[in-house]
Amino acid sequence: MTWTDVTYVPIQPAAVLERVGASEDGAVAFFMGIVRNANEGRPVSGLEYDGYRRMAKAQLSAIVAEAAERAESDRVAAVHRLGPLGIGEVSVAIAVSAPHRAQAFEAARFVIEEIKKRLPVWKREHYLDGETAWLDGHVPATERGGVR
Amino acid sequence: MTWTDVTYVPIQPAAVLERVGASEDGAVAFFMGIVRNANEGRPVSGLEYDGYRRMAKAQLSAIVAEAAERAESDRVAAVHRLGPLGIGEVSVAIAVSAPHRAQAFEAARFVIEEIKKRLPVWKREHYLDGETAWLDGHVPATERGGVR
Amino acid sequence: MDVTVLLFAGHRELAGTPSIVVSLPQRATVDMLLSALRGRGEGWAALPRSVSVAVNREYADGDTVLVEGDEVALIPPVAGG
Amino acid sequence: MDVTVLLFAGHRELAGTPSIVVSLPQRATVDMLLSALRGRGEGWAALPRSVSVAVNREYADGDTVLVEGDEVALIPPVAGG
Repeated sequence: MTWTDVTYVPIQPAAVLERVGASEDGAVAFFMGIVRNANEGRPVSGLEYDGYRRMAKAQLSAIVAEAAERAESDRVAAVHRLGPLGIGEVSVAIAVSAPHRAQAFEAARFVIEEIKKRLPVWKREHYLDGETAWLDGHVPATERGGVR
Repeated sequence: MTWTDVTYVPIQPAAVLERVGASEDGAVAFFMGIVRNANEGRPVSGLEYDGYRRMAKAQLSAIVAEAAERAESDRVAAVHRLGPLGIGEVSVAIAVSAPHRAQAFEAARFVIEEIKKRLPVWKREHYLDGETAWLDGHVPATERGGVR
Repeated sequence: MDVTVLLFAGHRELAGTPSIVVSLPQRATVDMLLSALRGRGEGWAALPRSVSVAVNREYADGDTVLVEGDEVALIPPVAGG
Repeated sequence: MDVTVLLFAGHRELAGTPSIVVSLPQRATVDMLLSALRGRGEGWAALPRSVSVAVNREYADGDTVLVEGDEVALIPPVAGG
């Protein structure tokens, strides 16, 4: 069973890792993003993720479903944090288990790359000098909506 | 600081994950191998890792040092288990943190690939039918020893 | 017909509001909605020329036809992860 | 001179021992050691034609010259991970 969440609650990496694993799996790949103390050389005191939460949940579920198909494993879990975060806090965590390691690595990498491309969340950095800025991001590709 | 171990003690994934991380790091990649319930379709009840432990420790340290150089991060940890393992037990765990995700992913992948190529450990599978077999492995490349 | 428009991050700051209800003629498209929004002046006029849009939580083209009650979100370049 | 030979996994089962001390002429090479081992007969004769070797815990070529007290390990194809 895949699992996803977009949440204001701090992410517990070990709990995400425990969402995956099955007796036929030989490999677990895990990734997490953490808040750095600087961006492009500028000291950061913390940041804030704004998100279109309902859409982000739907997009994350879609990304994880695609990853599960590629990995031939439904043991894929991903969670993205929203709200204010301090240095060292976890912004995103992804876990995949699969029979073989290439599948697990590639699926975990796919999920983080797709999150960066299309999850509707935005990051405002707070700098040590008191300024803040919304970070430049990726323009999501528009899919043709089909029947509406 | 890099960290490595080759051990008969069960591996705690969360403890390995905690070996990495630094305030300049934005990404943590983690991999673990777990004992599957079957290999090439044959049901497995458990397995046993034999190892040339002193050399394996030296090789693992060398692999991790190379990974750290590639990742431009000394936050690389790796541990390999020896002895008898049951289904679902962790055979190997690798954690890397780095400023950027590509570095972390690639270093973690590098460590597991190199372990498979040259760590002097051997795996005997125990099958449900009572038979056992040493698994076919990789012939390690010989490095010219240089001055001896 | 009425559609709800949601704004996020920098867009929200430009517009000064997280959401607004806009009345449009029947069969109006996303692009027509964007023109109407820019026509409101002030911060709205400063919305980027090219802006991504989601209709009912799916990314949608500018020629997507809207219907009564649609939830239309202006999506600034995303920066998750 | 004497060197210690270590055996693992399938090699250990062939040889029936985890280690053995072998006496060799001065300046003997790894290949000479392997010939001497195969010459012991029984399981030893069944050691694979091509076998990887580590000398003092580093992989070494067949023409590596051994010295008194070296720890020589025969390394079956590795299967970690």
